[in-house]
Amino acid sequence: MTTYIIRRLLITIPLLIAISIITFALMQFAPGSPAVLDVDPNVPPEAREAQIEAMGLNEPLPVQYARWISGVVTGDFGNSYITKRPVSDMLLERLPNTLILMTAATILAIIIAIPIGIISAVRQYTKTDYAITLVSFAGVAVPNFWIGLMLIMFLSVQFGWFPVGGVQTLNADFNIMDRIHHLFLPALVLATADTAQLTRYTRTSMLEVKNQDYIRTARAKGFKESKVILKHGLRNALLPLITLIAIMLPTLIGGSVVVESVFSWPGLGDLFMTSVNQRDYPVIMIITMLTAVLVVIGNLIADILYAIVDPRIEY
Amino acid sequence: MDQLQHRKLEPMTPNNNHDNLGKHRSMLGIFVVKFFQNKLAVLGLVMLLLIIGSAVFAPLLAPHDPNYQILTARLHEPSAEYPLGADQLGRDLLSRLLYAGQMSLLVGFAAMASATFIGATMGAIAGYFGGIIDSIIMRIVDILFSFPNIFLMITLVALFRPSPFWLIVSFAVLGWMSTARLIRGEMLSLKKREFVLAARTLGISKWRIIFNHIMPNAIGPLIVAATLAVGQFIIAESTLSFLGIGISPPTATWGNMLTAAQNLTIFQTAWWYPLFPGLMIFLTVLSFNFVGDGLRDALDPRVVEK
Amino acid sequence: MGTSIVAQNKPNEKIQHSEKILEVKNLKKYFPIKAGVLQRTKGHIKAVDGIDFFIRKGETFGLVGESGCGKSTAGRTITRLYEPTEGEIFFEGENITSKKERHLFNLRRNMQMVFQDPYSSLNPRKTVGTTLIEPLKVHRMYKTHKECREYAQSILERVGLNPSFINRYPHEFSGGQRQRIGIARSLVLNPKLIVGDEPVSALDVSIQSQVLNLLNDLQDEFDLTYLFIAHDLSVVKHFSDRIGVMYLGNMSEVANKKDLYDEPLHPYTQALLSAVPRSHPREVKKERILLKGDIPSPANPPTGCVFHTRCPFVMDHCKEVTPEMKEVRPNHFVACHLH
Amino acid sequence: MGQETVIELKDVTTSFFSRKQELTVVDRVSFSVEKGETVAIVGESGSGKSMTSLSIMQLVPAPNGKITNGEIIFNGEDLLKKSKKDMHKVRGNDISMIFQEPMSSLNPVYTIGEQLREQLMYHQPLSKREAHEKGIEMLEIVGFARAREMMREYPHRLSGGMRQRVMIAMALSNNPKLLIADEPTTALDVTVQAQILDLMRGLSKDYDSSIILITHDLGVVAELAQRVVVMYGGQVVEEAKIDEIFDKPLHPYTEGLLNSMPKLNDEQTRLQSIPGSVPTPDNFPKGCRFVTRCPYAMQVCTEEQPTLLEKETGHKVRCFLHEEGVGKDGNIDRRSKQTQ
Repeated sequence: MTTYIIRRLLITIPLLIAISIITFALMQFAPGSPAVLDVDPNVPPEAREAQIEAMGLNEPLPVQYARWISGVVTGDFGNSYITKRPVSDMLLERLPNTLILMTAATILAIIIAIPIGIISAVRQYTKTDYAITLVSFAGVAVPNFWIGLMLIMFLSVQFGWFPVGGVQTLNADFNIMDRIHHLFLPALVLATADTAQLTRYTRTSMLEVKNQDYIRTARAKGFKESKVILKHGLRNALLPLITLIAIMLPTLIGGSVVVESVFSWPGLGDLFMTSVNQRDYPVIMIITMLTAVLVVIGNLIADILYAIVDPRIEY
Repeated sequence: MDQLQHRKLEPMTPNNNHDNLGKHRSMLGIFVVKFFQNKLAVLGLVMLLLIIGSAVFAPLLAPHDPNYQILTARLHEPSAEYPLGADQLGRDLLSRLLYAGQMSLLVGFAAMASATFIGATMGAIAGYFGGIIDSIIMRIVDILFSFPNIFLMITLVALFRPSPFWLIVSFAVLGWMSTARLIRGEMLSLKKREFVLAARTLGISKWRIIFNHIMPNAIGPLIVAATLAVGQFIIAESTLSFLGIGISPPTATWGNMLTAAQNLTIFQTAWWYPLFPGLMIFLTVLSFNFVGDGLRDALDPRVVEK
Repeated sequence: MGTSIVAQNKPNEKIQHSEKILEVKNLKKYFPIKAGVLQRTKGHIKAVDGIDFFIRKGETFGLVGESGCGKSTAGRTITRLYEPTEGEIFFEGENITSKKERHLFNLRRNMQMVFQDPYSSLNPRKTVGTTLIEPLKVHRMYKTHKECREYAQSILERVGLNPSFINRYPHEFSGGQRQRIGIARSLVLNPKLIVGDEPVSALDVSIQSQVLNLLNDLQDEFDLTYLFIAHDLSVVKHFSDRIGVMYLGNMSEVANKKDLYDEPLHPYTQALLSAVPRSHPREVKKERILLKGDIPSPANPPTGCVFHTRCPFVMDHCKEVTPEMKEVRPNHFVACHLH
Repeated sequence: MGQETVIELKDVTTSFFSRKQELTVVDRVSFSVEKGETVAIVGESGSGKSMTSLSIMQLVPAPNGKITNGEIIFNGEDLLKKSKKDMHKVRGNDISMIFQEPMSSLNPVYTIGEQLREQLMYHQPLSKREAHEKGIEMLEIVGFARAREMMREYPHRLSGGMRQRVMIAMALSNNPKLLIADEPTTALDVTVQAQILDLMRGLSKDYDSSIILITHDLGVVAELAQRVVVMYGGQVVEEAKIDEIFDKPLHPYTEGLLNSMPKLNDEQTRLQSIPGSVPTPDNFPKGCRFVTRCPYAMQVCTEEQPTLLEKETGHKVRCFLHEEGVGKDGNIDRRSKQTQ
């Protein structure tokens, strides 16, 4: 097992290096040389040149990359071109909000999707199954920003049930109920697509398991249908879903950009959009890199978990 | 009884083995019948034809010029003159909605075509040749899959060149990986099927086997994936446009119409305005998914074989 | 075909002196086991680990063994679907072991294969006609499409199918009919040797006998030599002239069918034959030799004689020294230290 | 003949329903099994033999499959009249079943021990410890030398033969009155098959078990069975004691089946075979199901279905050749039939 984890970790390293190179290259090739933007435009051209030289921006790209990446590895993410503050500080302010949102959405997706998916599979070809299938089709097809707008328009603006945006009531003291009140709609919207997707995967997985020979064996042993499904079916059906939760991670992170923008949720996605509009390259680079690293780690955890849970996999 | 003991079963002769087969139906016939038995698929197809038709014939169908502003009609309610109301600049929403469909569908189809082409080629090469070529292609796929798609798309489009063409290029470059994985998987499994081995023992050449024997069997999953991809690209385009980075006004797209509608006053007074563009995206993507799902069932060779 | 059953006793003596159409010498096929970060080869599945045998023109050579013994791999390596790891394959005296794919073109015509699974062995997207005509065109057997089609129809008729089925797709046929199509496909190029890889094991008993009879008839009519791979000992015995018994990638025994069944010399052959269920409830079977344990993994076969872990007559010697194939009686080869 | 009937099927009919049609896969099947007897149901794919066994267990795949008619008398009660709840007490307890695919019939995520204990504790008031000991005992009975260690193993670590032994141990753990074995050796190699057949023969002798053996392999039948039920096209076409089936089969299908089997001790150069292929339930001929492949087919066979008649004591056959009142020309003599 340990060797497997080590081996799996080793595979991850070249992947991370490739990710960092791509991120770096992308920013270098973007029009409007990013470096120049960081230099005060009011100083005379000769002084600017000197400044660029002093910052090492005339050095060959590999050297620049090496400097950047060694900074990233040691936690020095550089400063924002716009705010001039350390990028790491800006991230730390925003990261908790995004993590809260993502965690809430994940929990929501799992507690809704898995039971519903199972019910759908157990009642295959009934009205319940068709209804669930139809709703999950809709959940996959609906654009999340629009769902967000609709919820804000009807539930928040017209009915006044929920706040329009933000993490908490402005200038109020910390209050857990207030936080949850603010969290509910964005988390729900962020969870929509994944809930629908996960429902369909759970259904498929359960249907597949339902036709396995060992389910027939369990029935032949005389077990009640509920025991057959919950004891013998569920565990087998849920195993492949571990990997799916890792697949959900990118959509969750990606979705956070949109949801945070719609709900004015001050998280990483929101920061990313602001930075893109301001061409704040150091921030864009770090966030892009960070999301990719999160995805890679998510996959890593899923793989290792799978290996632990499934007795058939041996290392 | 005694008579029976003496008679022996006769050996089979080739001619009395002519079993009757059922009514002959071609592959296409079976596919069509199965597809049209699927109610959701048919519904999706009908909706899709209506949506595509309305976009194509937008100039004939639109009651107004989509970009003509009438100040007195600002946020006009739905009425005979403005069937779906008017926006904050006094432009007819129905007309804008119809024209917006052109752009969304164009981007969706063009991105699908290019991404499918790249993906299928890469996947076929990786799957058939294997070895080092396979490893390289699949590592590229892994790397690109590590980035949550939208981040790279936003970066590519916003920082480089916000134009419809560049949008399509970015979608193609960032959207081919799942097709590649799919086709590679199909290649790997089909390569081992006995009918491919049989083709090899018959001396049929490698390329002929790939294109004439393997590909026709992989075309089903490819069509399904491509259909579903159009919907995904339409969502991606509208998301980017909504965020203000995709297609910028005055060209109408369903996404950027919603950007303009994201406004407290509109939320309070003109609920129809943000409702319809989103509904169009939703119905379009839903139709593509219904059709894709119907195709998946109808094209599944396992169902035909058993 | 007449209605009477003609006992087609094969001219055994003639076959015994006919030339060797196929000869296999020390054939090995290893599949690499890849593992680790760099997918380096960590070991080998020794699917076929040095087998020797030959087939004479016009005879049927049965290759028999349990699952995982390498019989199918051997068949596929001989037809060069797999690259041989070591050893030599001679077809009509010509060494074909390392011929490049494009030089195999003429060989392909002479050596054909019939596969096990009637479902996966036909391309579901192609009509019977396309399947049969394509090789004729590739090999330029006929000038016009019409001639190809007519020939294909005549072959269909010959394997007992209605020639008008030529435009049908595989899914319209039953398992037995599909197997006939597979046989038709192997016949179109007029080959000399047909390798049958478990051609009847997926079929129902009543269909199995039809197909076996068909193969028998075709052998005389088309002057065919068969390499018949199967796991069912009764079928192999019924169908073959000479038989090779494989165990864990090795050949244990090769003999004429009568010698092999009447006087099996290798302990594995003895166990295998004793395990076959009786064909009549009152049939008195010889003492059943029950083998203990399971077949070892071909990735890590036992040293010495590969059968020593399960052999009832195992000696110390067997654990260290690999027995050589010896002709202990005329035309009766066995690889066992007892002989 | 035994003294005590363990199970009796009367006119059991099972159909599959689709939107368009009803396909009858088990058609009025009747037979019985005596105490200590092994009855083989023989047939090719599509004959309805497996569906018959699933019908006894009431495990016909829902919702499309339904038992539409008949009685299954077990312990003096009709199983088909039992409530769902009562059937749970019968399955795995009074009647158990083993299946063809040992590789997939055990749950991959639970150990052998868990699966054995589970079955014991579900039907018997045993503590976990008692169930564990009993499980070990069962594994020893089916020939595991290191039964205690085997309890901790996961199924994927075992070979096919070992898994089938575990299945047998599980099936026998609650001392069932009837064991249904559905192609128990088909997926196994011949040497392993010999081991399993030996084991089953020994168990049936030692415990006086009643077994329904479902198989397509007449060799397996010859090894184990005392009585044979031959099925074709969802119907019983012949039923007789084992020797009679092999020595003087009455139904042309049985005869054809026996003749198409290659035999190890026989020097025939040509097999006799049955022309054509097995009809599928949506394609059954109107008259006798075997008529399209029968060498003795007569006019009447294409028009009417023969009935299953007891020709000699304990030897039943469904064929017009053996029905009285069928003339040489193959026409039914109506009068004589009516007077019957």
